[in-house]
Amino acid sequence: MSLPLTRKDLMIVNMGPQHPSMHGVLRLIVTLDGEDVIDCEPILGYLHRGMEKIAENRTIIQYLPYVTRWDYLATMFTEAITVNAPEFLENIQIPQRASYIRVIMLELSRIASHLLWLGPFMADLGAQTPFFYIFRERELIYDLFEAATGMRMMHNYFRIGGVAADLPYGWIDKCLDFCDYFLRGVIEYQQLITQNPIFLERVEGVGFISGEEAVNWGLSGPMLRASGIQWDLRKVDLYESYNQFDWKVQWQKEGDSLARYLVRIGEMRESIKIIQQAVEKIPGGPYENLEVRRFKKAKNSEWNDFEYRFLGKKPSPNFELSKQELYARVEAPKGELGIYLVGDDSLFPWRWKIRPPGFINLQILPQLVKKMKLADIMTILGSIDIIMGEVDR
Amino acid sequence: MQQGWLSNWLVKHEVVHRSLGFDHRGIETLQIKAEDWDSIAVILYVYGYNYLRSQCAYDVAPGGSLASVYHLTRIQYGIDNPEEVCIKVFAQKDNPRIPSVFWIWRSSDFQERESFDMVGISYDNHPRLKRILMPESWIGWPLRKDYITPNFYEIQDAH
Amino acid sequence: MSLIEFPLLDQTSSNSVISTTLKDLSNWSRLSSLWPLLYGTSCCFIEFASLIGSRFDFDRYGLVPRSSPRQADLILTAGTVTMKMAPSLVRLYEQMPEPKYVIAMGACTITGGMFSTDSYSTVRGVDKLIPVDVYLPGCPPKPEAVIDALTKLRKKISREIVEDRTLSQKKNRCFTTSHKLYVRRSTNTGTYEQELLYQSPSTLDISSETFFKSKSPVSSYKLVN
Amino acid sequence: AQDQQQQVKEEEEEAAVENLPPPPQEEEQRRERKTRRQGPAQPLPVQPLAESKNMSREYGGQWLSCTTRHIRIYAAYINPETNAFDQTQMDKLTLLLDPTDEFVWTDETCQKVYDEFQDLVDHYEGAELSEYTLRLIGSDLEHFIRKLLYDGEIKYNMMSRVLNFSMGKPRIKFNSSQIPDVK
Amino acid sequence: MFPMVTGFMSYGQQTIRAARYIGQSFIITLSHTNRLPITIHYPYEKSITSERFRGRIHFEFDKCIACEVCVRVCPIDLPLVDWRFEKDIKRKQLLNYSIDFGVCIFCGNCVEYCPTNCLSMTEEYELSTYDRHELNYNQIALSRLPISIMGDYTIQTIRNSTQSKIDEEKSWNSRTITDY
Repeated sequence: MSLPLTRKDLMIVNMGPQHPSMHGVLRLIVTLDGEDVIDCEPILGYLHRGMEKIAENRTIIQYLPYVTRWDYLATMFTEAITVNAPEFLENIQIPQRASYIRVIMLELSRIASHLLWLGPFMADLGAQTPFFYIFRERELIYDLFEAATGMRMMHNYFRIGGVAADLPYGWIDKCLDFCDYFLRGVIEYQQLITQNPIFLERVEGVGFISGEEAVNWGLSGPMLRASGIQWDLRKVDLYESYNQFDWKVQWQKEGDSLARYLVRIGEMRESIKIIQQAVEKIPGGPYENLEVRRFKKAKNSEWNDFEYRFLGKKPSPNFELSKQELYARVEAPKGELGIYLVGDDSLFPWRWKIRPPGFINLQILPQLVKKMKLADIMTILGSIDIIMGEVDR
Repeated sequence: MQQGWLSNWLVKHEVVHRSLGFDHRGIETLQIKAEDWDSIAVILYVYGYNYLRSQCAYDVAPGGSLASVYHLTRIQYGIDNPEEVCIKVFAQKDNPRIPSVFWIWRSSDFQERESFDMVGISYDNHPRLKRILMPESWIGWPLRKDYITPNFYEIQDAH
Repeated sequence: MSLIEFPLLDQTSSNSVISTTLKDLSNWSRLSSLWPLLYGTSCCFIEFASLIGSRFDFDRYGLVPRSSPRQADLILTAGTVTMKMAPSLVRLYEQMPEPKYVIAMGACTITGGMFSTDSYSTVRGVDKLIPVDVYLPGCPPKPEAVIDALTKLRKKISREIVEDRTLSQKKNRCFTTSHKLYVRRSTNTGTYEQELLYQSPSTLDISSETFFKSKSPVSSYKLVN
Repeated sequence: AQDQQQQVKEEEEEAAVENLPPPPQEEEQRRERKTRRQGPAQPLPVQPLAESKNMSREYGGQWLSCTTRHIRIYAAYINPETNAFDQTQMDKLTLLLDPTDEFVWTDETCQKVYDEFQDLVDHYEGAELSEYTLRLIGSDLEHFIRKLLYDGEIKYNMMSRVLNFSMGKPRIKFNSSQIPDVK
Repeated sequence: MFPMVTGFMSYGQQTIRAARYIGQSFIITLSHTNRLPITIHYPYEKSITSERFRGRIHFEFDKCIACEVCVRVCPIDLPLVDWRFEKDIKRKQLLNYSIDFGVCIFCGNCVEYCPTNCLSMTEEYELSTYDRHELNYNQIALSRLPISIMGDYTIQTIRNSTQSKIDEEKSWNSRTITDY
């Protein structure tokens, strides 16, 4: 590296924290030599609200409304991990129907997240139209969510041992209608975008990440899969009931922005496939594990056994976390969303570390934009798909 | 204490460590001394743990020591149940210093900065260890259990 | 009545027909082209973005989202404002041309909302930073509710008396003093990747060595709550 | 470097202690300093030729400021008439009192706040000039203003464009001694 | 001479390709001409909220037993329950109950866990005010019932896609938003 540290004609541009294409409140200090990016320093924390500290003073029931504010595009995933971690910790089984409902909700949420990635990503590249298209579809997902959970974005729907309420009457039909409609929508996007020469010029070969690099930087989700690594926690970890459906891991080997775009588009179609299968064979039964296991008292009794003592109808607000620890994770649309949970034999977790995918994926940005042009920063940042709510928490 | 096979492997190669048993999912947990951590990290990397999933720092007890937890995974082609291990490094609260693994797993870049910011562990050899989430002139480590919020007007209840 | 001072009842403005009509005209033109600043920090901004989308289509109200504060005259503070973000928000507000209006969107910006307890970095309500015209509760509010807040803001503008502004144009209450504080360089200089090459042995630049040696925060007015 | 860090950590421990309410002798020192300064606090003379200038990037290139509603403190010189904003004069602190006119101010009440501000700046002598310190000063001033408000020395300006009552709704016969003092 | 010809040819190919994609995109745009408009003209038309919609909280004073479960499950311990223990009836007597909607995040935990169902969610969401302190609702304001959107004859109601399936047989005079 023969660049002198301070050259007279270097220009320092401060982008953000309030910038229309910064996806929230990211701030980049970019050092430019003409059009070329020499250095880029991301400054985070403009949305740091102290989520981990708050979790240490909340029961799980109280904390559930908070989690949707981490990643407010893929809200169901944050709820899923928040209930999954205590469920694993306390060995709570959930009924099959609840598991299926969760899968449907998660995959709908994945589509919603990828859609809201697609719109701003295309807007960053200069195409405004897809932004309006994706909101048309997103509103339909919002309608589905609002009918089932009561809110458009902040659902507070998952509970320890199941979900808060069963699907309303007619919801499943509407969900199937949406799937049919959305498959056409994806084709529309592909016609509009994927073959577009301007789009291809701007994304092909931009922001290349090799497979080893991606693993070393700890990337996950579509970032990792676009670099040729078939790593999908839904296949690797076997949580919920993903192994009962027929679907494929989407991956590409090019490792550039186009590959990441293709992976996400492919994932949307796979999600529709999963939803269709789950809706077809959703079992009956309770939507919630009505009898949460009684902890401590009868330690070794088998669930639903004769000796097994049931506690109550709902998971009580005084749900106690035992003094153990674990690292739970789900495959969120942006990557691996993990919780490192340390229990303390009390209502409140001792430590609630969030492993946000966006935060880890973002750290490769300075390396990727180096020696690129200024205009490519938007492309690369868009293809990383960050949401500042979970980057800063 | 039951020893995991990785612990046995490390014993065979005379690596100083202490087994902390298994966590709730059956993942082996090892404790490693802070001064050995940089060399052992290289050993683990060479062994095949190429993916640092998460790095977390926490306050073990009020007035107690600080811990830095690393979750490592071995990503290989076409493997469904990859090997995982959890490493814990403890540090004294009065002078928490742990060698950085930035040069081995780049994934620890922001996470170690966050741990520095939140808990105050200073990672040696980290190239840009400064506050990441809090304002750069902030004083105190917010995620420690003995942190007291300053009396700022902005963060008092709306009247 | 210890805390408020009622406005004097002698209205100085003339109530003639012509000036009233002019006033109405200017208010009407103001309220029908409220250009909001695209200010969004978190979740509420997604609902704000759905307003741009076709189902709610807030261009019907003459709202054209602007990216630059210099062209905007309405700021919807969509999303949590943290202490790190607060100077930027105030700066954006100050850069907007008069007349400017603020809608505090969402619980976070009204009182801090869900972060009003236990959070060490969230500003408890943007009215601790800037004056707020309309408070819009919800977390996040429905897009319809945003339009409702806009309607209420338009109602407020339509009743506005222009003389208010000129009356309140007083001199700055400005006080400059010199200080003996220790000036330090910032760590965010834009040399990020280059630091990797140079590897200074102690990049750990914890400031505040001098801070606690002699000083402790003066908290004599602990009027917390 | 190790010694330095050790020192920092020790100070860190102190910080936790010192965030508690100040010990009584601290109060005495403050009172002492108040009496030491003769007369009301005087602002620096106006610089009629001051121009708006920005800082270099070594200092972050941003305004070093405390920006709450009633107190804006900038580490810069601001000309009261022309609003010229000279950010390079970092040895000066400029206080803008209630720029949004939420309260009715008289010269006496303004002077009270300025005196308090001068005291606080003197108190933090030698501390680091950072946003954190400015926030501490600004927050204390805001608390001081709230005390003035509850003691009836300043009043809400009912002629201002928006009525937020951001320091609490007006109440009858209520003063600062009735505010519960929560730690 | 030769490079110029190839240059022209590749330029021509690019032009044709671009023209084809522009044409393709226009076809997509044109395919949208025969669908219905989906904009809701909000103050004159309102979409019917779902039955589970979490709007302003409704509170029934007489049902409340002052058990404070709502406080314990609330993420911010928001509801203010003011009660006094009455010795003669050996029961807690509720005096005041208030919820500050400037702080409330409408998560619905209190409604879900209330043992006597004295709390419920309404469909009211137009809560914006000029003064933050007005958002602090006491038990009287909380027990006010909102006007149902369906009962308001000045407004045209709009069903969204999830409701249209359910009440297909009902003939409403309301527009339906569907893209299907």
